[in-house]
Amino acid sequence: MTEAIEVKNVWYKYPNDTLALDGVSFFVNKGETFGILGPNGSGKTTLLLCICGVLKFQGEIRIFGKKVSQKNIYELRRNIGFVFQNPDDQLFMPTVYEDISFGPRQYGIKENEIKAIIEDVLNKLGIEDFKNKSSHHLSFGEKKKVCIATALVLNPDILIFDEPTSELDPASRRELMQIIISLKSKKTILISTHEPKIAKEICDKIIVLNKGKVVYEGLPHILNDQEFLTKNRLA
Amino acid sequence: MTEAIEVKNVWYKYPNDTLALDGVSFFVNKGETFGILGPNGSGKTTLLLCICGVLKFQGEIRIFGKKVSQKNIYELRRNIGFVFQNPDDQLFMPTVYEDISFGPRQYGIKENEIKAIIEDVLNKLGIEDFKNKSSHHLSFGEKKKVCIATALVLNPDILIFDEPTSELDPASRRELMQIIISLKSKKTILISTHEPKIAKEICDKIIVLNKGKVVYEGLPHILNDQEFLTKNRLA
Amino acid sequence: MKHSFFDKYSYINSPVHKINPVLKLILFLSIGILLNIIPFQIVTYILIGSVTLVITYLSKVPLIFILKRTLVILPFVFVIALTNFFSKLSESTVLYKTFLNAYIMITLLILLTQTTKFPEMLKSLSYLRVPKLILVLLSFIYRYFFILIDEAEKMIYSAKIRTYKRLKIRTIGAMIGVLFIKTYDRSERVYWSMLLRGFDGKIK
Amino acid sequence: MHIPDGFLDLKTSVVSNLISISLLAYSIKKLNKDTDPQRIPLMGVSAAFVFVAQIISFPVFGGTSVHLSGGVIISVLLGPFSGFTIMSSVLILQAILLQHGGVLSLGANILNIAATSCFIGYMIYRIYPRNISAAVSSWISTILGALLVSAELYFSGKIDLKIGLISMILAHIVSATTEAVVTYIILLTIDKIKPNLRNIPKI
Repeated sequence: MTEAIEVKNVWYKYPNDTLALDGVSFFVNKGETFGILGPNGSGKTTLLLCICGVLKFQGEIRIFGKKVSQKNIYELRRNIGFVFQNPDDQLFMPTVYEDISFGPRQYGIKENEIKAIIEDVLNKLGIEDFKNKSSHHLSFGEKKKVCIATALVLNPDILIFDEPTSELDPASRRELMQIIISLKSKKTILISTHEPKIAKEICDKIIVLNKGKVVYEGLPHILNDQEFLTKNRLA
Repeated sequence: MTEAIEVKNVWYKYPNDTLALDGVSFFVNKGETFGILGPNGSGKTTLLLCICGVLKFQGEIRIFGKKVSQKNIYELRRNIGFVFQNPDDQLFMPTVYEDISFGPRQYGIKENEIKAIIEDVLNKLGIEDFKNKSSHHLSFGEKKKVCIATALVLNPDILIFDEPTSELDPASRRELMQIIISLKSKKTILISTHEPKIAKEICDKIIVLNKGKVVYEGLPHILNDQEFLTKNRLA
Repeated sequence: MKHSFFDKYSYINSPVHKINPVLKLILFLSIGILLNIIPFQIVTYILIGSVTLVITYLSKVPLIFILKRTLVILPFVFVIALTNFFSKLSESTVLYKTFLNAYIMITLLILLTQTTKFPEMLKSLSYLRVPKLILVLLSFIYRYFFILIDEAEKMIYSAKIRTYKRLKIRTIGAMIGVLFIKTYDRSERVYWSMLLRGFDGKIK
Repeated sequence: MHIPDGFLDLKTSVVSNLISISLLAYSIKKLNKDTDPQRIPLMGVSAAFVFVAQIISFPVFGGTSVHLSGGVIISVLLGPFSGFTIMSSVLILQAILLQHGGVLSLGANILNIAATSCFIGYMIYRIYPRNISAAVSSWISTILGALLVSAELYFSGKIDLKIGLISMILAHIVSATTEAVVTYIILLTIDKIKPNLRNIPKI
C-alpha cells in the first residue's frame, strides 16, 4: 500500500446549504508533497478538515488504506498533524507549553516523556525560549512556528498545512518554507495555497480546486500556463 | 504647502512597554503614493494609527501643515480615508449601505445627500448590488471593496491602506491594485505592505521600517538590492 | 465556513413578507393578549388555528422548519403535564389551553421573524422607541456572531484534530476565555475604525 | 429555561415586563453617563461573544450537554449595568431570531436570566471579589433563576408550586454546576493570558 491519502467522491454542504465540495477525488502517495490550489472560497480548508474527519462529509476518505470513520478516528488522527492558516485559531491554551502538550496528554503520554519531546521539537524549530510564554504575546511568525510544533509533537506521518505562507513577510515565509522542505523527505505533506509560486517550489503533485470541483490533477507544470491560471483566478 | 503628511520624531510604546515606534520621521508630498515597508511586527499599522491620531504618540505629526492633536483630530480625520487590513474590523453595521453611511452620518450630512454619494461611490467600484446585503454574505475580496467605499465616501484627500493585498488570491489582488492605481492621480495615498513587489509597482517613494526605526527613505529602486531586502527581512 | 442566517427565509418573497413589520409585531402582540383573555372554546381555537395555517401557507416558509422550531415549548408543557398528573389543583383544560396558546404563539413568532429581514426589524424596533444602545448591541450581535462562532469553531476543530476523546469542560472553558480576549482585541480595532469615520462617542 | 409565549398569564407578563423595562432604562441611563466612547464597540462585540458562548455545548455525563448562560462572567468583566444590558439584548435577539423565549414573556426571561446573574450574582461576587466567588455566584444565580421560573408559572396558575420547584431545581443542578466551573475557568484563563482585561471599568 503506497497511498497515504485516498479521497473518493467527497461531497460537503455548508450549514447554509451551499455546496463546498462537489465530488472531489484524488490520491496522495506516501512521501509525496501534495498541493491543493485554488482561489479564496474554493473549498480548500473544508477539504482538509474532511480529511481529518472533523467535518462530516459524504463519500469515502482512506488514510493509509483505512477508511476515515468515527470508530477509528483515534489511530488516524494521531498520525496527522495540522497547521491552521491563522495561528490564533489553533492556539487556545494559556501558555505555549500547554498548547503543545495538549495532544500528547490526550493520548496518555507520561509528563516527563512529553517534556522531553517538547524540548526536542522546540529546539529543532529554534523557539525554546517561548515555552512558558503565552502565545497571545508572540508575533505572527512566531505563533506559526508554535503551531508547527503542536503538529510535529506526536511525530505523525502526515502533515497538513493550510495556506502556510498567508500574511507572512518574505523573510518569515522563506523560513517557513525551509522548515517544510526539511520535513519533505520524512513525511507525507499536504499543502493548500492560492500561490502558484509556492506549489511550483515544493509540490510533487497538485490538484486545482475551483468552486468545490477538481479542475486539474497532475504535475505542477500546468502552473506555467497563464491561460489556465487566469481562468481559475490563480493569476 | 505641498506636504500632505509630516511625521517628526514619533515614538510609541505598547501598553506592555515594548517600543513600537522609535523616533520615526518622514514626509509625504501631496499627490504622492507613499509606501511604508517592513516585515511583520515592524510597527507599520501602529504608525498609520498614530498618523490618524487614534493612538497617543509622542512627537509631532502634521496633516497639511496642521498639527495632529486631540482638539482638531475630528476635522483632520474627515480628510483621511482608512482601509483596514481585515475588513471584518471595519464593517460593523447590519448592511453595506449602513456601513458606508456611518461616516457621513457622523459628520451630519443629510440623508438624501448621503444616498446620492453612496450610489456614486458604489457605482465607481462596480458593487451597487451589495447595497442592501449584509457584509456577512460577501466574500473576502468583496468586503475589501466595501471597505474602500467607506473610505472614499467622504471624498478625503488622503487615503491609507493597511496591507491592502493580505489574504487575497492573485485575481482579487490584481483587481484591488487596479482600484488603487485608478485613485493615484486624485489622492495622496499611504500604503503599508511587506511585499516589495507591490511597493515597486505603485509607490513613488517609500520608507522601510524595521523594529520601529526608519532604515531607508527614498525612491523604491532600493527594492532591487537583494542584500538590503534580506537584511530587512523583506526577501 | 458559511452558516445559515437566522432569518434565512426572510429573503424569499411572499405576501406576508410585504406586510409592514411594525404592523406584524403589533398584530402578534394583540393575538398574544387576546389568547390570554378569552375563555377556552373549541370554536375560537379552530378559527385562530386556521388563520395561522393560512398565514403559514402564504408565507412560503417550509413547514418542516417551523415544526422543528416549535419543539422548544415541550419542556414547559411537560412540567405543566406533571403538575396535572400529580395534583388536583389544575384542571386538564389549563393544560390544553396553555399548550394550544403556546403552540400558536411560537408558530406566529417564527412566521414574524422569518418574513422580516433583520435590518427592517431593527428599523421597526427603533420606530417603537427601543433605546439606541439596545439597537446598536443587536446589530453588533447580528454582525459579529458569525465571525466569533467561526473563531470558536476553528479552536474546537484544532483541539479535535489533536484528540480522539470528547473535549473536556476545562478545555472548552479555556477556549471561551481565549475567545473573550479575542473579543476585546476585536472591539478595540472596531473602535479605531469607528473613530476614523468620525465617531465621537455617539452613534448618529 | 427561556419561557416561551403562552405560558404566563397577563398579570405576570405585565408585572415582569414593567420591572425589566425599568431595570433596563435605569441601566441605559447609567451607561449613557459614561464618557468612554470605546465602551460602545466593547459592549457590542461582547454581546456577540455572549451569544456565541451560549451556543457552545459542554458535554456532561450520559451523552447530554449543557450551555453557558454567561450573565455573571460578563458582569464581572464589564460591570453589572453593562452586563445586564448585554444579556437583555442577547435575550431579545434570541426571542426574535431563534424563538428561544417569547416576546410577551421577554420581561420574565430578562428577570430570570439577566437580572439574577447581573445584579444579584454580581452583588454576591462583590462581597469577596475573587474568581471563586464568581463561580459560587454563578451557581446561586442559576438556581435562583430556576426558582423564579417556577414562581412565575405558579402565579400564572399553570403549575403546582411544590412540583414546579422540585422539577426546576433538579433540572438546573447540572447546568448551575457547569456554569460555576466554566465561569471560574474563563476568569483563570484571562488572568493568565491578559490580566489587564480585569481592569476594565465596571459600570
